[in-house]
Amino acid sequence: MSKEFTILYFASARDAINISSEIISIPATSSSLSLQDLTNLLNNRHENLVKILENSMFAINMQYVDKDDESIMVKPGDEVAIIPPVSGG
Amino acid sequence: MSKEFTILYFASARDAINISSEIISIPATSSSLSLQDLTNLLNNRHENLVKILENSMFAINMQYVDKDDESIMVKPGDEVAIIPPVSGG
Amino acid sequence: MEKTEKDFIKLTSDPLILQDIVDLVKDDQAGAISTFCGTTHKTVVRLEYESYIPMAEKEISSIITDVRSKWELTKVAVHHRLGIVPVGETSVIIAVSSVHRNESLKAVEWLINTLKEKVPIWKKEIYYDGSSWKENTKSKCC
Amino acid sequence: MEKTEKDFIKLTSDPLILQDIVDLVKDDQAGAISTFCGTTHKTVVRLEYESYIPMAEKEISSIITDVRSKWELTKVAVHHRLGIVPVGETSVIIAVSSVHRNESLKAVEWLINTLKEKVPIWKKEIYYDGSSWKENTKSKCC
Repeated sequence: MSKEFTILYFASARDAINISSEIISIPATSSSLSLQDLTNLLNNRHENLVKILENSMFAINMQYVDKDDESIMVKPGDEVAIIPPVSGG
Repeated sequence: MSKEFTILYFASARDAINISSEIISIPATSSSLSLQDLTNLLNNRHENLVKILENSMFAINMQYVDKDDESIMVKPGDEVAIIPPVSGG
Repeated sequence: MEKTEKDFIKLTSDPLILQDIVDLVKDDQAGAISTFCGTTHKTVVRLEYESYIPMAEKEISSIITDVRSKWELTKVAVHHRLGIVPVGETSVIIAVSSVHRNESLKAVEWLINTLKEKVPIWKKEIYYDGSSWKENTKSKCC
Repeated sequence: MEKTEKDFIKLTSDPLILQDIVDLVKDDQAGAISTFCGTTHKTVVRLEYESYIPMAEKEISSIITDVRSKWELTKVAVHHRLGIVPVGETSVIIAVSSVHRNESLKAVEWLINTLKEKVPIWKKEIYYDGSSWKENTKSKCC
């Protein structure tokens, strides 16, 4: 129960799967998820998301993270956001 | 009578001599004035203008002129303006 | 609003009024105010903006901190409209005051460029025959 | 005012109203409007501006021609107040619209810098204990 994190989908990501947020459990075997684990998990859950994820940023607790940084982990209680290319202004 | 030109004084130039415009005759011996002739003429007329003229531009018929261009002549009917350093904005 | 407030950030579904935003950055010490307004083109039926609001506010606050480290500024306002923005109406207004003109001019340019790269706001263009999510050219992503 | 008018130049002793000047440059084709406002500092009692008006209008018109040769602009407005300008009131407003943001941002910056160098307008600063004619730093002269 306490090993859950929230994931938020915006713009094209939300439109692709018709979900704006989910609460996801971290697999019982680990205490946190790498960003690669997260990508695999989301791609498995949502086929339509694969291409969009490739072009999106992640933010954890409202902070952009470097997708290639293997030291970054999603931990229980985190708020993860899928940020497709922004287009404000 | 027809050999006159108008001269306009603005800002610090006008304040120095308390004149905003004059009509001046081109000397009988010539049909036009070089810019150096003009400077000499004005310096003779208005002692207070000497220093200000050094730092001012001339405009003839609302066009800036290069004070060092010896080919530029003030002709009868011209409107000459003394343009101290501008400070618009 | 405190008397000492110098930064003004707003994400709102209300129309943006330039004069109101300029009034926020007006200051007796500031001789210059520069602004930028982004407006819906005629080529679309309308725009719809959405945002990850708390993160967008945090990012705008962070780019204001950055812009203040680059130039000496008096007051800074960044207002962005969300939801439906009809043709001809304004989606974003940035206003900056400074003692001298150069600082506010440079700051406005930098702020709008950086906002478009970094702030989690998305624009959907609605055409007569469909819609699409836009991507800013230098959007930070990927 | 003709429907096709794209440049707006005004030297006036009336107060300058930003929204009115922005409305002049608004255009369905233009997604961006940038502005600059210069305002009287608190350090003076008031400013007094004078101008060689017909030449100033001609010079402003000429720098608008130049700025249009540098960037693709939709509409351009340059309004300058003359006579007494009380503290906190605006002496100059420049507003430019363009299809994309970069053009109007660059154009406003170039216009205010060039106006301050070339246009025959003079500012007298009135202090409690006297007055002096200002000179812009890069004033074209000498």
